[in-house]
Amino acid sequence: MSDLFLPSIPDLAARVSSGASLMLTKGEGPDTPMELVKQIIRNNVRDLHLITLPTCANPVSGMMADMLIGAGCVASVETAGISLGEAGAAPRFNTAVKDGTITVKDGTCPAIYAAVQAGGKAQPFAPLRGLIGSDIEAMRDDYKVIDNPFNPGEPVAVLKAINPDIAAFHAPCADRNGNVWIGRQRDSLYAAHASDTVLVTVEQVMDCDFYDDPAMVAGVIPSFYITAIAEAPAGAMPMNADGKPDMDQVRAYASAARSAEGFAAWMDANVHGTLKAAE
Amino acid sequence: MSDLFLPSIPDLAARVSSGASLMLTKGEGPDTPMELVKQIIRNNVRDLHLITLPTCANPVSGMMADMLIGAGCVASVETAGISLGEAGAAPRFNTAVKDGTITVKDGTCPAIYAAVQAGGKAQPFAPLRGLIGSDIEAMRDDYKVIDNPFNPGEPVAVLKAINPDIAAFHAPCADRNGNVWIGRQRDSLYAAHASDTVLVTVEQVMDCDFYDDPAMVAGVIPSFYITAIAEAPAGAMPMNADGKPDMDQVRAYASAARSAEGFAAWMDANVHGTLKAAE
Amino acid sequence: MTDPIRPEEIYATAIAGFLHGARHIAVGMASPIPATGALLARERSNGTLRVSILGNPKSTPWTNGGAELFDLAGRGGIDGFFLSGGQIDGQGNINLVGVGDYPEAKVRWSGSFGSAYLYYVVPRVILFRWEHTRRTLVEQVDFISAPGSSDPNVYRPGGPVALITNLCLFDFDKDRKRFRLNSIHPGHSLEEVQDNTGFDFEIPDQFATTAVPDAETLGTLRGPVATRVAGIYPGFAQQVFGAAA
Amino acid sequence: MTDPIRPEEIYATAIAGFLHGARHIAVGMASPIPATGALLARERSNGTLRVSILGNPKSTPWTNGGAELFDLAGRGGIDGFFLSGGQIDGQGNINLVGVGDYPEAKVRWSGSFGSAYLYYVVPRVILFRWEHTRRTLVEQVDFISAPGSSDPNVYRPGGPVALITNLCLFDFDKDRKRFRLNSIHPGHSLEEVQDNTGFDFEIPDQFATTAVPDAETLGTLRGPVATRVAGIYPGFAQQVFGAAA
Repeated sequence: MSDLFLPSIPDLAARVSSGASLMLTKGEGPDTPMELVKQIIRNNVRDLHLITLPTCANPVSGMMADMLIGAGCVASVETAGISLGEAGAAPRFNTAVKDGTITVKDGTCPAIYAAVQAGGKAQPFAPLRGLIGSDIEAMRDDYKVIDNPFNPGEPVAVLKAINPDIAAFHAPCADRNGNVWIGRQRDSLYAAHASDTVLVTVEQVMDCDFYDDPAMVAGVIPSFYITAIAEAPAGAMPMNADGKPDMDQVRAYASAARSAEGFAAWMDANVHGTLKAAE
Repeated sequence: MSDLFLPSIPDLAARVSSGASLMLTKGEGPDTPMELVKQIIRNNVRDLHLITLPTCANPVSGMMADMLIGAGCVASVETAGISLGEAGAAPRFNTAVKDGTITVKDGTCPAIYAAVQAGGKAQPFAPLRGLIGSDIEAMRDDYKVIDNPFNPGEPVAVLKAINPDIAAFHAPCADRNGNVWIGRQRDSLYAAHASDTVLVTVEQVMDCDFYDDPAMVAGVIPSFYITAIAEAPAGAMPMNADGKPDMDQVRAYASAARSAEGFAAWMDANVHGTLKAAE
Repeated sequence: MTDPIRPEEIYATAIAGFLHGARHIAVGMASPIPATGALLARERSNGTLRVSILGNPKSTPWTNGGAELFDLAGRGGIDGFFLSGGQIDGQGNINLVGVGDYPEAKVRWSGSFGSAYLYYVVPRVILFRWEHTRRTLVEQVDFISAPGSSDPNVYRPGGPVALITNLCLFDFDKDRKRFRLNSIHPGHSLEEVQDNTGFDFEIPDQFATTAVPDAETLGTLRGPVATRVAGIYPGFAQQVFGAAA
Repeated sequence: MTDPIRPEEIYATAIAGFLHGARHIAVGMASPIPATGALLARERSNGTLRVSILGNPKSTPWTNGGAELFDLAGRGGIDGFFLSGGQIDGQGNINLVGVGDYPEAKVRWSGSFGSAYLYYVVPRVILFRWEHTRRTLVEQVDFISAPGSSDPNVYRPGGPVALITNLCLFDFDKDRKRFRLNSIHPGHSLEEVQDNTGFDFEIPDQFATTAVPDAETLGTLRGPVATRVAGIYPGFAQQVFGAAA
């Protein structure tokens, strides 16, 4: 077995220090590392710079981001959108913005993608059409407008490359050598290429080598991008492994998190409670 | 069946007009569209701008590029390397450069990749570290050096995006809807994203939909990037479908192509002869 | 005999009218009526129109991550898209961020998503905002997630073609950079539209009542379109069509 | 008892000496001796060194196309690489393009491959050129595929550490931007090196004879390394080790 396989989620969470930049993917599939995020919250990590690739606006990814923000772990967020998807607005995020307790760097999906892909390619920045004349471009000091070197007179936005300290995501499986299979959930690969530390929870570790299977290997993140893997069945819940969120759980969260008190009670029961019970 | 499936290689080759820019991939796997290239040569196409992604320096890809150049189809080449790999230099390429009958835009692999990936993302250009102080950078008018907008005083090379008129490659299989499976030969996908016309020959068309298989779909180029597909078993030969080149055939070519006369005789026997026999 | 025509069916039919000849339409997250309109256009296209509905891997074809939609759109491969806004103003600027002085907000919305790119590069962007009030259709947005038009030196092949609300349908006049009334939905009046619109717009001498779907269109909507919509937006399909997934 | 030590075994052993502590070494196309050196270092690393040998999908781990090597190298993920040159000059500049005035050439080579990037970003680039003559080791290259050093304002974490030929091993002195003799291979002399080198280089008071592999190293080379090399370069392995794939 590869030495990437640490025994538990706490081992992974211990690598997330206060002040780090942390990238989460958008949670369209079962890539939401919810159990890991719960442990980060339990660790009382502070001042995270949360970066969403490019949004956390699906029910479970949005809930995960909202929990981190509501728990006070987050100093700033760079995002193209945070919501609970069909379960509505992300209540703790919206409240934190209104109260000014977090800073938001508003982005747009393709700009976050382009900056992260530039980061993964070690390019210093990425040019992108669009953006000009928007307040997104106007408000960001890591976006600039330059003259297109190949079409003088045309203004083009350039975006500073993004290289997060940490990327964290859930994946269906890893092989015995620490290669992670993501299929076509390729945002996880781009997050891994760009980030200095890559923490992965997987539904299962399989006793095989994906490189032996030409079909499987096309959907693999090679082991050398991965810092640590924990086997965590159902580690993405309330996102089911088949990619369907348990909307009852998300709606229960959405309802509780409308107030600070309701959020605290929900966290006590669903995050801290699991720790307290173990103490 | 998708309407992408034209009956024959001549139908695909008819889409390659004189003066077009044509991208070929590097031929590490069985992605060399040799039968299609032979038909392009038979069509007496002229003034192609050949772009290699990023080289044609494996035995069969190099042979393919060398044949196109030797046959007089090519006006200019943008490349990071053309050779016959372990079979040595590409004789017609080297002769054409010495004689000044083609123009070479010398590049370096990551610059060609970065410019093609920028082209696929519709970015106007790509920044890339390296390059500065090389004659590659000095000789190219589609490479410029600008001041890093986020690190004033640091010069950074920027490369004009590459969007070929045509990309042509061979692939293991397509499904009935025209999705092409390339596995991890992902250069073909980047070529397809960047090019206006995409011509693909495949070993076989399978009566399935790759989107029904989560493993296969990770290695797919979606049909909407593909202009036309021809089923061409052994269409990459002398590259075998298992990725091993038939080195005897490549060495026979290398030996013949050392002289203009030897090349002409080899082409007569191996390219035009097949047409003459059919006439 | 036939169930009464629902407003959503009128809106979807109007949307489909903008999608003739398109090869690939993308629909953003949580946009069931635009999805219905796009799927109606798809049924009418004889299989030539592809509709990619974001938010669910099963209804999107991407094999290079979520960036692929934007890359493809930048390359001219997406013919139509739909954008909404917490605020939309008379110049076609949209605001998906919040109300009040940025960065603090009186009301904060989820964010700008892909608007600050797709609005520039997709040739037919259809704006939709079902709540037609002076709160939503304002003279000037508080935050420009994406502008309705750009200076001539800015690369901008795309932009708004129309705005549809629960009262009416506007065209966007690219030359004059403002909206022009196209049609008012059945049962509503010009006065109602004017009273509820916070921006000035052009009122042509002639404007129509928004067409209601004919029998063939209704059959398509309530048949194959409803079935597909139910697979993606089951709650919406149940409510509008009574269709189950 | 033992077969005589071959020059290739000496070169590979010298190369391996530069790779201590590396995590990931890449080997370019058609580079069997560097591959042998890297695989020797791998055997000694207790499984911690990965060696990716380009030119064959089976010996490379990329899942994002051929660009991935360069992307990874740019991110600091490739610790060592090997470059050669039709010409190499005293400043460490390499020429992979041709002899004569560019763009026409008296002699044209295949091209610069990844040199104009990897030479800048890989910390330990080992230059190799088995033909040590005044034709190959020149005062100034005719075309700079990649320069040996850069101005201080250019991003350049990487560059040459050594040059190995069939006569000797040079170190590269980054501060003085020139080569310094490290060792001369057994059977060769300083005079021979000087006569055959077209550039000036530093000759320290003390320099060694290049070490020949000890018994343990020879066992590793002729055992597990030979087996792996035979899988990639069967002709070379047969010739040097008598090993079959």
